[in-house]
Amino acid sequence: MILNDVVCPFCGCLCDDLELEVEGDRVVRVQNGCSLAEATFMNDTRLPAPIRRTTTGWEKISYDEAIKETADILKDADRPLLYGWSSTHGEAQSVGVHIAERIGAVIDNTSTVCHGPSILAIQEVGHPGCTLGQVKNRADVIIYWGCNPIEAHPRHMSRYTTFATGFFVPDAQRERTVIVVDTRRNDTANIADEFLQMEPGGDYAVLSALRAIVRGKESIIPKKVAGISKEQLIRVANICKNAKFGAIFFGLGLTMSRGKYKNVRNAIELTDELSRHTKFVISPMRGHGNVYGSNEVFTWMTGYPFAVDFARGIAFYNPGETTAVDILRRGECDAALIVASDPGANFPRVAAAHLAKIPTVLIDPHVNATTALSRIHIPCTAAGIDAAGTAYRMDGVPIRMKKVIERGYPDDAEILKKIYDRLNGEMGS
Amino acid sequence: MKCILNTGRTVPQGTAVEHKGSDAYRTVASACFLNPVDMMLLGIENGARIRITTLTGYVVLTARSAEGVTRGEIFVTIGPYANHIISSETHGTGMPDFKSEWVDVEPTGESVRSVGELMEEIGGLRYDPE
Amino acid sequence: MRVILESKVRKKPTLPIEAEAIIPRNFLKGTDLLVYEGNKERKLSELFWIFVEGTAVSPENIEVVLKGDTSRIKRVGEYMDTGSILISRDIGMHCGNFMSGGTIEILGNADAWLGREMRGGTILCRGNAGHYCATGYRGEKKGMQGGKVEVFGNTGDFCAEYLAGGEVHVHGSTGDFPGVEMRGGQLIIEGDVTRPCANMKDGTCVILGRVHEMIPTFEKIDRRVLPEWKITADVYKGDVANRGKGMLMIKNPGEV
Amino acid sequence: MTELLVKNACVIDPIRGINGDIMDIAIRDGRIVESVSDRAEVIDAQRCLTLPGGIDSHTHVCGTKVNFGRYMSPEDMRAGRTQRRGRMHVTSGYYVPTTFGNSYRYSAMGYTTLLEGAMAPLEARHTHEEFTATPHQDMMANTLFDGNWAVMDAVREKNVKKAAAIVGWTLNAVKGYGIKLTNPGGTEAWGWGEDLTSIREPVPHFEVTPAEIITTMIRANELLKLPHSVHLHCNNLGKPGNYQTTLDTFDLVPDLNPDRQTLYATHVQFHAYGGGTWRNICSKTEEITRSVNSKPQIVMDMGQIMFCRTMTMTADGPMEFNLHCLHHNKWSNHDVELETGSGIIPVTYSKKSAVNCIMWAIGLELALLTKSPWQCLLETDNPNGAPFVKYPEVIGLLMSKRYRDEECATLHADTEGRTSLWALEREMDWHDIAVMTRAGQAKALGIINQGKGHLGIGAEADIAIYPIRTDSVDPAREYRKVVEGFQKTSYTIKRGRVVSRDGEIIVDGANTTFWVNARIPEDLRVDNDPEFIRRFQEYYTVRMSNYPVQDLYLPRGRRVDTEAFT
Repeated sequence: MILNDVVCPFCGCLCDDLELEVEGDRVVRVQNGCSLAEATFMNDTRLPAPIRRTTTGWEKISYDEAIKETADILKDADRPLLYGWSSTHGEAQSVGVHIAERIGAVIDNTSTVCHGPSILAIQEVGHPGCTLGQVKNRADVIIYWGCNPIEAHPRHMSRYTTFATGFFVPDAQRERTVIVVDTRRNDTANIADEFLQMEPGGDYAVLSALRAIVRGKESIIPKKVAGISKEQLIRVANICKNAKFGAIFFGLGLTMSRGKYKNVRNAIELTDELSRHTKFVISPMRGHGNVYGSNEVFTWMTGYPFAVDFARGIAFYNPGETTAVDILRRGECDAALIVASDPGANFPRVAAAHLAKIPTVLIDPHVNATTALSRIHIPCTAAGIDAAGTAYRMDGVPIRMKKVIERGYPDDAEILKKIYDRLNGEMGS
Repeated sequence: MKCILNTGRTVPQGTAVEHKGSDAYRTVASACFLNPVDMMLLGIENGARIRITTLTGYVVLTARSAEGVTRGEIFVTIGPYANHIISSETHGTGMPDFKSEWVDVEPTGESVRSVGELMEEIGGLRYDPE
Repeated sequence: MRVILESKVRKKPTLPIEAEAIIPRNFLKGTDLLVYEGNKERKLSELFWIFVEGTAVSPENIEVVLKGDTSRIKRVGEYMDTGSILISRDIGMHCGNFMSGGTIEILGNADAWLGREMRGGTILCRGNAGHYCATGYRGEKKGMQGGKVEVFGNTGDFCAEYLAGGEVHVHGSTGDFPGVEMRGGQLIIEGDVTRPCANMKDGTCVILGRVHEMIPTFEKIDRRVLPEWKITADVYKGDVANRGKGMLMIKNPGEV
Repeated sequence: MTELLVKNACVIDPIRGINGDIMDIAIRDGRIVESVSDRAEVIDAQRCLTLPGGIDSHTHVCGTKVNFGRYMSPEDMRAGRTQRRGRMHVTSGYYVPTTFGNSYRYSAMGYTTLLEGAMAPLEARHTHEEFTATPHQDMMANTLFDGNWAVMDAVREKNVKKAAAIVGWTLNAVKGYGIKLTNPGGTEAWGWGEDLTSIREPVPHFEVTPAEIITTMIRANELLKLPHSVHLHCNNLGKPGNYQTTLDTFDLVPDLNPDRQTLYATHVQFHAYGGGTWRNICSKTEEITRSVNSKPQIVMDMGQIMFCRTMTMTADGPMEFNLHCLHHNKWSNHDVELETGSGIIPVTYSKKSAVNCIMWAIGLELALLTKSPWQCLLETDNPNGAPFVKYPEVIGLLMSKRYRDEECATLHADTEGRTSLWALEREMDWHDIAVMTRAGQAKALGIINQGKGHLGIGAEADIAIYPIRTDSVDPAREYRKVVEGFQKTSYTIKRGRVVSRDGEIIVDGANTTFWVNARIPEDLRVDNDPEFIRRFQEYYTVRMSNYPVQDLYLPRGRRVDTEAFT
């Protein structure tokens, strides 16, 4: 069977133009997708059934048993942590938030180690942005700052920017100027019209210098800023000011480097400054397929995009204090529920190690590094493969992921709902 | 040799990300890209094993030469190998220093461990699907 | 009156305690206060041995003394307006949030967000302070607006972020980005810093130690003798990346 | 079968011409009926003021832009926090509360139906997701067409039918309720960082003017037989001297519909400014209301501002940027491809600001100078002018000259000379307020025959019982009692169920979303038009097949069918 206009759930691009050939419970061909999409659909091996760690190894258990034990672990915890959420759909995320408020947990999503700093920056200065189609149809200047779309978002350039034909930019490759700022000359840099190679950690200084130049204060800028010549900075500032429509895309190069959210804030303030001269927008290159959706769902339900602490009954938010890595690092939490993510692989050692010290339950379709740190691993559907649901693209456009095959697993929203119902039953109102 | 550790996503890492037990994943996640000049200074060839040490601990990786990496920097894909040595300090922001950890790089004869072994080192227990 | 709270040994010593109830005024009516340990409400007496010495008719005469392991206790002194608190060892996060009067003295180290959004009163920290010492809350335009925070050791990163009023005096060094987004008040750092006063709009910062990685968008406008500190300082205006009207004075500039 | 009987209710039901009669209301299975059995549960209203459930015909509570307002405002989330309690979920926020916060607070004030003021079609799914998390109000979504490329092409071709067909297809696809135009043409110009300054200025590239967009859409709206009229946020919002644009716009509007207005002009306070700069801004409400008083085809709402800290959010991206340049606080902008824009900035309305005081006076003047309360509805463009929890204060001000005088005495000294509020003696009565907060909205939105806005037999049993005795309270003197009374109902009944009791929510909600399906003849349907499809696939970044909002996003959707083009 051929399926058209399928949504790839892998990265924040959420490309929705894939063509899939399906035979029974397998995807046998992926067209239009990048290699990440191909691997997502075709190389999808699962944990067959729920497992529980014993003193010596692992044993299979039933879903009912796994759900009951999970509810018991959460019910008794003094400071449970619910983490993950970015590779599943909004329906599961909603239930997750309800569980968190029910049991007084901290709930955090993977943006905490991804674009959490971007959120902190936006909370300080806002976010002048747009949907990706605005960029595709209008932008004549594209800046990739601290990101490498060729590796991390392989179709970003062909669908939305450099190589995409837009209404006002019919000859994209000729009409768009591409600027890349990075510490490494990566593959994306190789196709740039301007490449600014910067010393590691120099983002903030370079952004400040560009802002000052745009404000007409170039006289005080030193000859070199973080390894970039003043001439090149002035040239780039002029390209930006003379753009008809400029778009900055930034990645983890800004959010993870020294200064973290201050780098992002500075990039946003540069965008703001440029908006006084021409049209300029800025957007984070969100990673996981539905990480932005987890921010959206958390926000409308709790008021905060990530790192929400319900310990006091109300919602409290303070990244650095209520973020997953910090809570694990300080050894605060005494139980953890991990959904659709892999902190075992993605968290620094000390934080990951705490998961092995406490009862940790993992709900995820795949065996991953966190499996080894868990007490129970409950397999479920993978959103966008054998489960449908809502995801939010990196620019906030909500897209319905499709169910393309049936593999006989329960949906994670359904597992979570059962846990929630058990908790409600046992804890009363 | 003192270097700054940079991490990031790559296509091979992305395609293997849901198969963390696989050899393919071990190969991509444990690759450490260095500037060729730095490799020369360390006296190592492409494919040699290197030991990366921080205050948090150490990990053994496979050296790969890459022109695009500046001298004094090493690049490792986001994942359990890099995280084995990254500090969990977040400077009050929730975000660890995934791109600015100072590390010590030296050649070694030790072998590259599996993801499962890394997890067992921090208290986990490997699950091997039958 | 003196109230001595000595922390009891806990089964899970790493669980955070939230104890905004610990302010002098509250002890006028007794010690029957509630705090939170993780997500559970606890009586103060479940977590502390409580000793009360003497009596008081007004809160300004109440001194609260914290003893034992208090490093995980958050929000002590929040909204405090009078009286005094003495902490004999380390204290957890958010000590002295929104404080408007009285004195808090910490003999050990303070964790992050010491004196967050403070409006008045005095905080003395004899040891080191963590990140975000004397700052504000996420998204809020103004950080600390009044009072004084004095740290005798070092502070972490983002010290005095969004400082809008009052004085912050660090005898030691700070981490990265002290005085970032400053828009008023006075920041004095006797030790070394990196990237001071980035994006500052207003206020004054004096640095007596070495400056690493000076932000490139500060304009040197003067050299001046500061009699108060017995130094000659380079005077910068900035941050010109912003509408900077701030003043940054540096003795002995480092790598600029 | 569930039955409820509300006894001894002092009912004001303007649509049925009832004004303060003491009567019983019988309810069975969510609807109002002649009588119920003696097994019915009984509520004694004790002669308190009983109105049809409140209806907000222009509020921003759900969707991309609202949620971004929350996302960027952790400082606001510290206000108004409540714990999980009984049936109530945790809430946070004052001017941009969480969905549950909005829903509970509206419900406590007796509101049972809301029209989300602006939904970008491309992001409609988001709005509907939040609707399901706003459980205590029936919802409708105004759908944005101000910068819609296909519509502008049809306008340029002077093809009203095609414009109508595009609107019809879009409303069906995104489950929208009506046509919203926000700064028509201006949001497309903002795609290049520009704005339009008059309704005769052409949109870059598309070569159509706002006036042409507005008149075409008015005709398309009536061709489609939509229950609501075109819902317009005029050009030049918030600019001194903009009243002329507003008057010019009103002059464009024909009288095409006998059952309701032909144009709904929203938050007109922001569009009634004289002068040429912020220094000489003044009120032009006399001119605006003179126009409206002579044009029954126009209904407006107030857009009242109140003195507080709040958040402005609108599809009018260029206006928000101008405002940002004045305030230097945080600024968000979100342009939506081929459709519209949006902007968000926080503001504080202060009595120390002459401009803010004049704005405050203008809103009240609009209501007081408009002869028919059916033509000037009460709202604050929540949260732009103030969060909706301020409505009771607005009611108090409209009902009491004394309250206004007391407030006026505290305003900036320049206010009196540049407004006419001081001279206005009018004090609105309970009936006027009932019109301005529910009956007028029901008529304007075209939902009377959906059983909204009245308490006639067959109507939906959405009822608000306020702890106010109209026979003993003199609103002119005892305005505090009025304000308090409207802040918290004794009972809010939604579709026959008590959902809120003295401000406490006591059940999980189950709302309905109304949407319009205009049946369009096959030969006119744009989804059969290869050129429309080609342009869609080429210039949007989502596939046309993935654009429509699936029915499952509206678990209790209610489709309103119309026979278009007949």
